[in-house]
Amino acid sequence: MTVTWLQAGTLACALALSGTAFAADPIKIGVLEDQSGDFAAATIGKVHAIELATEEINKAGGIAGRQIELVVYDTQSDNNRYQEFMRRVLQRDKVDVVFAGFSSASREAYRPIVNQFDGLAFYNNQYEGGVCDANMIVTGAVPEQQFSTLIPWMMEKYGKRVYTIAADYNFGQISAEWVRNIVKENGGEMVGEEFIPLGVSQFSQTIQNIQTAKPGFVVTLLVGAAQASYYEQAASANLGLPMASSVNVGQGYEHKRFTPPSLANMYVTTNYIEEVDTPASKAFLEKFHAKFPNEPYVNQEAANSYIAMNLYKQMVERANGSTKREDLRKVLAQGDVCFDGPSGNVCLDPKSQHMSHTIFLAKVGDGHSISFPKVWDNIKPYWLGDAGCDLTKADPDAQYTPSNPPSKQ
Amino acid sequence: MEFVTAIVSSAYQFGDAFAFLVLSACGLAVIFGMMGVINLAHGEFIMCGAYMTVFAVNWGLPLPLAILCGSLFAGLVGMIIERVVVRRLYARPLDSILATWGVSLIASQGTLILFGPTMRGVGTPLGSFMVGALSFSYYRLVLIATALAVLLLLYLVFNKTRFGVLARATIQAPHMANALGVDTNRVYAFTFGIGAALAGLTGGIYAPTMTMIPTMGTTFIMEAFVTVVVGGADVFLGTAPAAALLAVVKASLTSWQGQLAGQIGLLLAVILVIRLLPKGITGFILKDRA
Amino acid sequence: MALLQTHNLNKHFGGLHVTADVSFSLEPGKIHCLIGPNGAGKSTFFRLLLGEHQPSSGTIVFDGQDITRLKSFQRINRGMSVKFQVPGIFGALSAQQNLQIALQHRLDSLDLNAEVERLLDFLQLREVADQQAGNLSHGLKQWLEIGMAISLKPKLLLLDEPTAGMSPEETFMTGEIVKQLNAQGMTVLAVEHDMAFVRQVADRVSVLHFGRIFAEGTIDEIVADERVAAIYLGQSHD
Amino acid sequence: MGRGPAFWSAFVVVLAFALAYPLFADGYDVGNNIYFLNWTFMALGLSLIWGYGGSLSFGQTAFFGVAGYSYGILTINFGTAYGFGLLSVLIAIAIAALFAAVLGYFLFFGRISGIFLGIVTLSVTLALERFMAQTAGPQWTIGSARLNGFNGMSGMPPLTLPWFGGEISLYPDIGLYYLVLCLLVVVYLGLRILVNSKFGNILVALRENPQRAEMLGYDIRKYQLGGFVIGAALAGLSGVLYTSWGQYITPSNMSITAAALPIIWVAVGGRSDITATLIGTLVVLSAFQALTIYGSQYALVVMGLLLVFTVLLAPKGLIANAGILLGSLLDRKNGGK
Repeated sequence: MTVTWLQAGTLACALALSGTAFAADPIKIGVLEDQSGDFAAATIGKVHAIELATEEINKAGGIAGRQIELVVYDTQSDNNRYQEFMRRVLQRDKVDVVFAGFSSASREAYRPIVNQFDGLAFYNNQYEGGVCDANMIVTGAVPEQQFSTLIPWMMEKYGKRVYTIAADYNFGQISAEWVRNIVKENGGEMVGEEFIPLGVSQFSQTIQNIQTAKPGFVVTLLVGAAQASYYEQAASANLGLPMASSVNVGQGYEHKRFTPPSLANMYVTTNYIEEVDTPASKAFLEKFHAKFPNEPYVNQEAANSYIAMNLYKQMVERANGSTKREDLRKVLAQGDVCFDGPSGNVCLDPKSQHMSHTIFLAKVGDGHSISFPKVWDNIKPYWLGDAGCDLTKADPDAQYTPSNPPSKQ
Repeated sequence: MEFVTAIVSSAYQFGDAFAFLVLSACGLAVIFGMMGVINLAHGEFIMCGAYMTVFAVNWGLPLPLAILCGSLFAGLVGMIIERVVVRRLYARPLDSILATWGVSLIASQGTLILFGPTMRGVGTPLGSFMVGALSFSYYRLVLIATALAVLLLLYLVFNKTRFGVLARATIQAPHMANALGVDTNRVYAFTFGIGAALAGLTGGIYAPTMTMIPTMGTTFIMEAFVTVVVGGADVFLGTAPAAALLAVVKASLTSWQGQLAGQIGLLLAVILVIRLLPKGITGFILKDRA
Repeated sequence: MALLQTHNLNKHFGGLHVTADVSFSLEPGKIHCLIGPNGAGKSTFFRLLLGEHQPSSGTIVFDGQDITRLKSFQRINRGMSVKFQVPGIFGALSAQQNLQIALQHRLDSLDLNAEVERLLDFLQLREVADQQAGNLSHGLKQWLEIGMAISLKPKLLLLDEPTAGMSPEETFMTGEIVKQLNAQGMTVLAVEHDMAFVRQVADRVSVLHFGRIFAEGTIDEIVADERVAAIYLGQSHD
Repeated sequence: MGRGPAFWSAFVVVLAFALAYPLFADGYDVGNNIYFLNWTFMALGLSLIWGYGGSLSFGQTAFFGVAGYSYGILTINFGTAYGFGLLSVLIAIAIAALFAAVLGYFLFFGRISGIFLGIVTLSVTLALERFMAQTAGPQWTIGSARLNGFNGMSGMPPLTLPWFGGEISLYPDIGLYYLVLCLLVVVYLGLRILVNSKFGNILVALRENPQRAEMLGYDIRKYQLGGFVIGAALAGLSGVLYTSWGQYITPSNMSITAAALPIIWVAVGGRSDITATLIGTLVVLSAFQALTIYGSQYALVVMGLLLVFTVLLAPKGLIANAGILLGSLLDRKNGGK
């Protein structure tokens, strides 16, 4: 936080410095995000956060004296576009690093290409976890960070009977697996588990199945606009059960978009949302709104993107201005690449190249106001490292899941 | 009591699935069945009706009027598109697929540009009722009633009104109808408008239960096409039994094995129907007449 | 033995009987015309012969074989051929290509070109050989289709109103073509309205009325038949 | 189009340019053009099915996907050694063709045609997409290949050729460019021969007038099925090339958007001629990409407008209509006829 105030205070100074910074070649950063199509709602903020960070960093003299130049393409929520543009930024625009991707499918689409060209990509998104790839740095939260906090807390408060409804794809399946395991470890019982195909928007039967099973709370891991219709339908059928989620509010700001009280009594673990009531968060939000007054909401992915820019700056500067991937990974391997950002202190884990987070438990009230009953500091992305992924030693370029872990040598 | 609950629950689920299939498909079926045009902008008409409904509610109209408003607006847009684009393509039905696809691209991205990636919806009205230990939403009953009303209305319009008779005549023998002094262009425009308005109605009536985004129409598309395929070309003969058949399949499988089974069941039903009744249920009913 | 024979051929759509117990026999080597007022069931009878409709009951025997359940193309391959009322040609292709496609079923490339040339001359289509068939005059389209139909060297040629829309000269020309084909050994069954044409070509005439064979004989016998005159007169009063 | 000496000299010039292209283009352009060329096979197949045979099929992407997934499953399980990489390409295409044969049998022998054929093939494609999208769970594995649901399958090797004393992996670079170009030339010439053959004649005949074609003694169902399967095999070839190009395939390659794209390419180019289809596909692909790069959020709107205007103003397709216009201009210069 002190850093940002200093920056603001020394704006004039920074502008003067920037004159010299222009002398060096700029550092090119590719940005591939979905500014149109299905995912636009949650991702436009990421691009804005990157633009905000770029402006700040450039005003403060750039990265190691070099200005940042953004190369932005709209990937239209289309996997093919990711493939086309990932090749373009790496081969034609010759960017130093890429910030790319919202959906896991888009990440998997571009990852082989990043590997082919041996580039470096930041994936600034909460996801199902498990990517063990030296070409990737992930700043979003992963299931162990969100569920090892959320589920035991919920079970303590609302009892041990748990019902999961999850989107029937990778994120939902893997998250549900995490929930199942954590419920079992804590002596609870899964009274139901239902996977909803993507694009399904009608939930009458599901709502009845839940009523029949009588759980203490429902874990909702629904994804996409169609599935989000569940909340409205559950409220109108007067289901009245508390909900736990890792994906709502923090990403798609459903509490702002839906009519109260459809999301009331939902508990979400997120690593940032704009309601977070710390001075760092407020300062970040103020800067964001100063630059983008019409921004509908600043979500966790926006914060993660902003943090990622600053982490990248730090790594390059500590590598004496080198943008080579191996030099940066040597810095990363020291294990102390950390940043005091809008969500508190975060650090990159050298083994998995994922990021630790402050996890906020957000509760949605009747009028869709947000309160924070609990905050956990410094929750580490432990699973990949424990399971045997160690990028400081080997680079398998793979994505693992709890049921499909790395084979131990 | 438990028995009653089970009966009510099954009926409710069947009705809910039936309503969704009928309402998804009816606009598409009218335009396809009556005009032989596959309208790939069907989802966008649904979206259009939904957005208009939400706007109307925000202007202070009560929900039923707002839905009507959404439906009429979608119908109007449909007639304009028919006039500007589709009309020129009746001789080339395959090309109309492309044109309506183009329209759908423009509509969904245009909506994103104009109104942003998402919009606050309106809540579902009417609350819920209890049967045994289960609670149900009243609004779902409204959906079921609407589906039935739409089927009845379509039957009346196309079989009992002057317009309906003219429309059927025009579709079967355009030259003949023309020679008899029917303004065939107007008939086509109205038929397309009715299809679009039905899509708009679907959008409007489902708007309170769904998330408002520019691509919201796509969630209806698959069900719409499946129902039309199973139903065959004739809206009146095909759509209702097709929706009923599929609703039984979907509701029973969903309650038995979850949503995925329901979806797979739908697809298997389609494959079976293609194999056994290549011309859909219409073809089966019309077999003797062909 | 008859080349084509139908036994009690029935077709009804719903409650409507379009052909009723049609028993009909066609002698080889003859030109046989089928006449009758509109709605008499002539078209349906043709469609039954061609396999475009399945009969509700009855059988069709062609060249000694029961073809009732055969598909259209199988009947064609047993020696039938047809010329439709509305010229059935391939509009986007040239006249020459139309003939090629018809001929290639029977011939390979070398003989094929010679035969195409022969047909172009025979049907006086030489001038328009390279024009798109869809752009030909109505009469030329009719002749082109006759050319396609006879490309198959059929035993039986079915003609559905071959002179519809033709000028008297064209009609006469068509009649001469039909007679030449018959002289080469082709049996012909034609549905026709134009009585001049019928008189010009027909060895034998059948009258279809309300889905039944109403009368049969030479053209003179039919013309002399008062009942036949009555149904045509009745028709004209409608 | 396509029989005179003018055509063949143009063909040689274009081919010479295409062969020389990597000499003066950078790596990105070469790789990007491979990507474009990958799609052309599917478009050519559709041109055969739709443009020549008159059956509008939305199924091309289904066969594309089936072949792509098959390639992935085969190579992930058995690797690419001993020429198996190449063999798995062929097997994958064969599986797609077989799938098309079964589906096509139901369709054509059930006498489904016209616009209804479009709806049915679209439904099958969407069904396949839904099915593949729900294979995320750990139970959906074939051998060591995880289908991996919506996120798509990755980890398959690039196209691998057996070679003396080893094998070559073809990443999107000059080698792969020449291979794909060579395939394209072979397929293009093969299709030219096919459409000018007796088989091609009958395909066009049954597009123009199926009843007449049948009444010439042709079992049109067999010819429709034949065209459908050949077209599907070409879509399968595209699927394999695409999958090995990006080492990735997802269910969204079979989505409604993806299914409509080949139809757009073919229609905008001109469906009733494979040359127009080929040029049109490449033009539309690069135009859409350029629009996305420079047109920001208006790209999709412009694409939609382009489509509507093409259909309304140039019904035979932009390339085909341009060809006709050029032809009539030349005629006028030569004094006309």
